[in-house]
Amino acid sequence: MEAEYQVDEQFLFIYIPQEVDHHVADKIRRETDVLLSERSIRKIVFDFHDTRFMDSSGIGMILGRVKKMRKCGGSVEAVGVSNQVARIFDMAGLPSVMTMRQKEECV
Amino acid sequence: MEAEYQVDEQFLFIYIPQEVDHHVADKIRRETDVLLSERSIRKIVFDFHDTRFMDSSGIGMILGRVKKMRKCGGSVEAVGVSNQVARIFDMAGLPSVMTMRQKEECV
Amino acid sequence: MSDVENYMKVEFEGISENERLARMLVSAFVVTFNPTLEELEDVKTATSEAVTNCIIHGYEQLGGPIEMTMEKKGQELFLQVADYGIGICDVEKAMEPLFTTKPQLDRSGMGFTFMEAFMDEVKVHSVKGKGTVVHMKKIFGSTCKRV
Amino acid sequence: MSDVENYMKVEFEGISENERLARMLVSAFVVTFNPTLEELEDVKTATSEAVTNCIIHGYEQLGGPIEMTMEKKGQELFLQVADYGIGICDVEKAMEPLFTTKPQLDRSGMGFTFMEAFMDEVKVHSVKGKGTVVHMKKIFGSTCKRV
Ligand SMILES: Nc1ncnc2c1ncn2[C@@H]1O[C@H](COP(=O)(O)OP(=O)(O)O)[C@@H](O)[C@H]1O
Ligand SMILES: Nc1ncnc2c1ncn2[C@@H]1O[C@H](COP(=O)(O)OP(=O)(O)O)[C@@H](O)[C@H]1O
Repeated sequence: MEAEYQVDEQFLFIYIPQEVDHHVADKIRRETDVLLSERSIRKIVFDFHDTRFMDSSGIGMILGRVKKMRKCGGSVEAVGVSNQVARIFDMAGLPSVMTMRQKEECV
Repeated sequence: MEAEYQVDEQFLFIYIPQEVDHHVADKIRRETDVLLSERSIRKIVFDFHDTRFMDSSGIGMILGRVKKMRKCGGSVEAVGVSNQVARIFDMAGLPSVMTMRQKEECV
Repeated sequence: MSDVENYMKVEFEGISENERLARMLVSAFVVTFNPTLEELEDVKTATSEAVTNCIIHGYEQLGGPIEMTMEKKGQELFLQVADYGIGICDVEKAMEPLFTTKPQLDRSGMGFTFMEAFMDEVKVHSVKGKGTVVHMKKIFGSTCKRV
Repeated sequence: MSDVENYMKVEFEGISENERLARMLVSAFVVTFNPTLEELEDVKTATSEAVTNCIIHGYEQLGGPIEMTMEKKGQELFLQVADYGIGICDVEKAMEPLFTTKPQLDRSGMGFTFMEAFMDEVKVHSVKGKGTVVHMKKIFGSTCKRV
């Protein structure tokens, strides 16, 4: 239920847990912003491989990081997005402000 | 969530579902008694391989069948009993009125 | 209520389909205690017994509201299960192992015995014609195990 | 209430830890509808949005009681989520996509939009200084899908 973080050169990889609601999104927001202030990060990669639930609080947290990274010329990407989470991304228009790669799923 | 029944000669095999509470036990009680009235059964084998929850309603249902079978000289056996269910069986003293075989479990 | 960290009050219809619902509710609340599998099973079993009693005995299978209250204080769970049914005349007698007033329904008379075995405290308040409340307490992560 | 087959009323503390609890409660109730995975996700998401709003907006993260009511009538679920918090001045404005009064908390303003997308009906009653009730309805197994 905890996010995990890995910094590799100018990349910050964030492994998102199974469920992202306001409680979880708020924690990721705070932890990420500490890392962003301490290290010189140019790109955040949110890894959604484990995630099967996300609501609008997750959207807000991601959009906030997109804005922040843009200010310093950086960018944000989401990988391993399930169909479930993709439909939330799509409804919020996220694919127009960031790269999103879906998980390969058997239908 | 449904029990399954199989009659083989004078044996009645009852495959007990994952959870046995009053709701489920009552259904098994009714279905079993219909079978007992229609077929000449000498032994009931309750198969608990799938069962991970049982409360005192399950105990009552089994004890009721034990009494019924004894009246006509028949018997009752329980197989595939998990540790979880066995502790309920033991506390109710079931092993003294019927054969109980535990499931092999890795501890 | 100042030392209560979290609580949940639930009311639902006293029908046998909801025995499973009651176990799911208590499981959802109890995960915050980080319970062992055995502790979780203990609380689920005790809940199942208390709720079943409201349905079968309290309301004699005619339905009625069941109230469950859960409170977390540190590692202690306070669980109450209440009905507004027929009540119990002699609580002491009712709590004896194997005692049941509904043998025709294949009741084992082990409900209260299981509640007492699986919880750290069980108290019953009942008023004839008014209803019954079962108060239970469970201490999680306690080192003293029942024998 | 005569055509209500089953119901559940819950009250719990408005803290963010309980957002997950709320989803578990609604899931436990909704299984009796025999929902598709997507229907279950829809209701969980809408519940999460409504409960989060009580916590962040209604009580401004200071806590307070949240009430959820679920009713099953045939294949229809009636779900209500209520708080006794600050209330909403202009409900119509609040329900617009992207509108939020808490941008500093990285809110997306998509909460009501998601509730409307995932449920068949959403109605909001709010009184300034008194609190907010969100009434939602979901029809299970309906053939008409949203576009
Ligand atoms: N909620 C209740 N309302 C009325 N009577 C009750 C209630 N709970 C228990 N009782 C009485 O106490 C007796 C013993 O209960 P219990 O130990 O759970 O065994 P059982 O349910 O198998 O009868 C019941 O048979 C019933 O007479
Ligand atoms: N329960 C509530 N109590 C008070 N205000 C609320 C409540 N729910 C929503 N609101 C108001 O409606 C606005 C829009 O809500 P919503 O669409 O869920 O977006 P968000 O939660 O991202 O702000 C909120 O910013 C808030 O001003």
